[in-house]
Amino acid sequence: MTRQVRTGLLVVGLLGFGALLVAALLAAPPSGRESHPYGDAASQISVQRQNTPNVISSINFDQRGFDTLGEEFLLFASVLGAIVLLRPTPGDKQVEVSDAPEPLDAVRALGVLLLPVVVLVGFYVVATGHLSIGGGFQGGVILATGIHLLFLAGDYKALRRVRPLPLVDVDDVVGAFGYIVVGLVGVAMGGAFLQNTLPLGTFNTLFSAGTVDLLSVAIGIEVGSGMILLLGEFLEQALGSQSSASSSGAGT
Amino acid sequence: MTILPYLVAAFLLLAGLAGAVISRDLIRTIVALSVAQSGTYVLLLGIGWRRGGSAPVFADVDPGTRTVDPIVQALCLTDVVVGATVLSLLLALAVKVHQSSGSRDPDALTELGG
Amino acid sequence: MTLLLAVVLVLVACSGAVVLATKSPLAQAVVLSVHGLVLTVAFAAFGAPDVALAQLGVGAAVVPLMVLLALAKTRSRMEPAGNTRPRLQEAGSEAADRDPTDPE
Amino acid sequence: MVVTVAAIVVPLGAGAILTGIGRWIPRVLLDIGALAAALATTVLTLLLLLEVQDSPSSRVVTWLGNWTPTGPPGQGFSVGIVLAVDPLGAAMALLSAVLMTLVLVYSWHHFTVSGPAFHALMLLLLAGLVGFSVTGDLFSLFIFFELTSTTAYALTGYLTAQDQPSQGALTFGATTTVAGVFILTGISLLYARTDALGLAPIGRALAARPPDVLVVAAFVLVIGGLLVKSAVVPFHFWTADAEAVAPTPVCVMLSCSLLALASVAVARVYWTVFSGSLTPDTIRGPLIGIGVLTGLVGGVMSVLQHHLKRMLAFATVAHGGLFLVGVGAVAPAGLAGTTVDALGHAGVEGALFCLVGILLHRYASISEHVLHGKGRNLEITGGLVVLGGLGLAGLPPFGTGLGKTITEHAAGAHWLPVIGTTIGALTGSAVLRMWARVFLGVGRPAPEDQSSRHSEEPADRARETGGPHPGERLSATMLVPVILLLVGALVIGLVPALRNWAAHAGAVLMDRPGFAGEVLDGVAPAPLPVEHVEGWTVERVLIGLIAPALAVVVAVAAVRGVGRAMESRLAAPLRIVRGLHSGHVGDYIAWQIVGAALLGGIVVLTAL
Repeated sequence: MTRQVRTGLLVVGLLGFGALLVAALLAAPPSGRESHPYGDAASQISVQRQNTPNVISSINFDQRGFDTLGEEFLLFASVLGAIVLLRPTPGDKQVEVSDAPEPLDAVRALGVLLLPVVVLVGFYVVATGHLSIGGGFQGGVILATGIHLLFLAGDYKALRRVRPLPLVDVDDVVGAFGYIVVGLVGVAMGGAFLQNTLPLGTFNTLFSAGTVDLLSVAIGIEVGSGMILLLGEFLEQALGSQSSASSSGAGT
Repeated sequence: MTILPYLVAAFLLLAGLAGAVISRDLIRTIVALSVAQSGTYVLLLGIGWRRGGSAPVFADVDPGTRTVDPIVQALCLTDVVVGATVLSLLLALAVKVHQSSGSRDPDALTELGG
Repeated sequence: MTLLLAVVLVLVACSGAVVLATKSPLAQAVVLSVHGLVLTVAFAAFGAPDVALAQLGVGAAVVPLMVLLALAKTRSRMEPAGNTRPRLQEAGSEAADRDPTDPE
Repeated sequence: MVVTVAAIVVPLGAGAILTGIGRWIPRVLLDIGALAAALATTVLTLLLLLEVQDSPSSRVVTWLGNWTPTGPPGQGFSVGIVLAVDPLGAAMALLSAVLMTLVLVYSWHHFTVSGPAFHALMLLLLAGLVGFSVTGDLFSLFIFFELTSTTAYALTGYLTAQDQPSQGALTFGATTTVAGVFILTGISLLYARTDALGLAPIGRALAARPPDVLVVAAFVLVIGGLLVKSAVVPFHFWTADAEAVAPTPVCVMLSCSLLALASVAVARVYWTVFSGSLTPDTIRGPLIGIGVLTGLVGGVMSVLQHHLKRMLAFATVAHGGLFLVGVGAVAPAGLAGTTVDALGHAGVEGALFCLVGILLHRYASISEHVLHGKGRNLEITGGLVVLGGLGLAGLPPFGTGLGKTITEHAAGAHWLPVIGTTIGALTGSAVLRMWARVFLGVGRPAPEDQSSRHSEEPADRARETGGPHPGERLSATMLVPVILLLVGALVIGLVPALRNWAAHAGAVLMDRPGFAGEVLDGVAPAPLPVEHVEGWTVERVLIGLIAPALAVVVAVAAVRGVGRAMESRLAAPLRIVRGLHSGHVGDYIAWQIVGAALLGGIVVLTAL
């Protein structure tokens, strides 16, 4: 199709589809409504029965923990897929990584100083996800981005050193498999898969909420290592290897 | 106000899709898809919003406090992370396409026709 | 609070539109990061700090960075042949976000 | 109860473990590990099917995390997620596990891989397929949809040496990402209206009030997203691009498992969620119409291909259209037709893909032009191709033929047998023509396609199989799965109990009040009437013979060049249809939007 035809098709489609979508949204209960029965029930159960102050964590790691299992493996599969796709093919030659041009000293210092702080914050956010804002997803993302501050500071070689990819690789598997193992704890204790059978502890203390925190840590490991692997692979691609097979494919 | 989140969501969704269609660069297509995805986040949170509700975290507040709907937030949270990894996979594919064909322009990639 | 939310939502729509309207792919990656930040604020205004925290890392940092790196990787091949030596350096500096709008 | 969870968790866990240890173990252990996991999943899904059959209500309901619903009957409510397995769900899970086991055996010899990623991704795909068939929650359906998408397009792009895989995988990935956005938007709309995510509670809430535009839009978004996976016009474009370049084992999983599962998911979501609001009459016309259009487009496109995997991919699209016709029949017999056709088609199409894979393995090409006459001394392979081609055309007693005739009768329209025969004849003739040229070497070599031309260079296809192996003896690990698949397709058409079982399974799937009552209130549903579906009769066998006969005639004509005159007369319209399949991401997304708009417009007219 030519560009004109494609654009024409798009306009026609968007008019119809957009009209349907907007009409449906106007027919939906307006934003800000008072009644949220499912949400309120989830909050009540989270706080009163499961000793989990952060309702989001209770939903993600307890009430609807199965979704999170699926999400975790979705992430696992994406990371695996991206690595397979970006992996150098036999035609590629590895080029020794050269550091990007010297960054400002201040930038570098800031990056190096911030690194431990951010990593610490990441661990904290993962570990206290059942209590306050945070959890495995957020903490994992913070960890991964934190470590890549080193890259922004221009010290790619240092980044390569502090980022032992094989270890992260193992973590990726541990996070994914750990979630299943914690889920099986419920079965081992005579309950259902992913049932929160551990002692629930005292409300609003670190060791409470049963398996919520364990699952959150598993997700934290998975998200953190998955994102590190992803960014690592993209960095290696952009800076490290260079395709020499390119000329043969071009122009076909 | 009560429909503004919906309209913004619909706008992001439709504009993102349109951007993906007319894009002449595979990476722009993927960026446009991520804008469309952000529309679904706004829609979810808009649906779960409660006027005057606080965040559904009861660490420092009374258990009886009115909060916004936590369910949509849980859905949205997981989706933000997973959406990003799916985009990364698409980006990896775009890199690969470019590596072998030398172009990011979908108009120039005609090997798979007919 | 609702006024703030309304303002932020309009900003979200605007930043989304700017992302789509931006022609240069490199500039687009930067604007995408801004869009991610605006979304973060919107999520916080919606009473969703958990989502906002994840979005801050993913939408404002990880995704734009990956887009930049993908651009750095794919751009090198579009340059004329014989210009291969310095391009690693360039790719590095480009991805490092020093001056992303500058084409060379 | 435990079995359902285990059937999902075992392949997931095995995928994770293989990724972890795969780097340190030799290929043979990797193969054994993956095969063991797939076999274990097969056994588990078989146990699940038996458990479902034993249950008086024909369902096995598992509340994960033990969040069993509370509340008075009729208002049961739970915050958790439910796995609700019915006979059709269990059968589809079993189909996926069996196919996965067979293709892993097949790829033992066929496929050159390094590292554990291929095996791990295949197992994760299997877990996604099982979860997709058994979940009773709309959001986890979406999650498993995404899991199957992600693994599938990563696997499609697996062979990264050439440009085509990445390009086909990218169009596949982009269209399924858009489909994911559609489904999520639809789920959001349903949540705004019903404050629920489970199939059962949403269905209950929607049934309480008359349909409006929100329900229609949610229907279009969710079903439209699922239709991308069931490769229905105009959402089908990714299929040929992805399968043309995907490794053979992945093609089998996409064509034979994913497509059938998506069609069943369309039926499941409609019946459990929307049927209380949008009456069956409102969707009957649209679904049958789309199905017929898909069948014809797929059939014509299949004949036009000379790239063997693209040819088979379009044959899949054509048969996927027939599956949707069965769903659109909105009756247990229709779903029985879809099920029998899907199972039979899985056998035939899976075998054909594997046979093409054998050619690829030997000659490092899948172009009909290049392979001309190359298969002269491959008598066994050639014979099996003929059998597959006739099976694709619906030759009695193949399951494909039986499923087609049940579908046509269930859908009711008297002109449907003509359509079914046309589709069978077109797809069958493409395969038979290919056989005549490749294995007999008759006629002039086939013309070259734009797409097949690119897969000719010797180095090209070698990636998948590790180079051409012309003189090698045919390995048993490659041949046995093919034979098993073909025998399976025959058995499905021959066992009379199967079609009545399938009709009962369809009736269970369609029983929305019974489903909601059992899932939410723990109340056993009222027993369903026994279904009886007519199987092969003399008349049906005779009609069933027409399509294979026509396929032979058309194939002979094509090889002799008779078709060329006709083709040139039809050139303009054919060129337009071909031109629409442009391989352009933007085109495909545009068609998705247009398709959703059209579906929405039609359902608005019929329902409101």
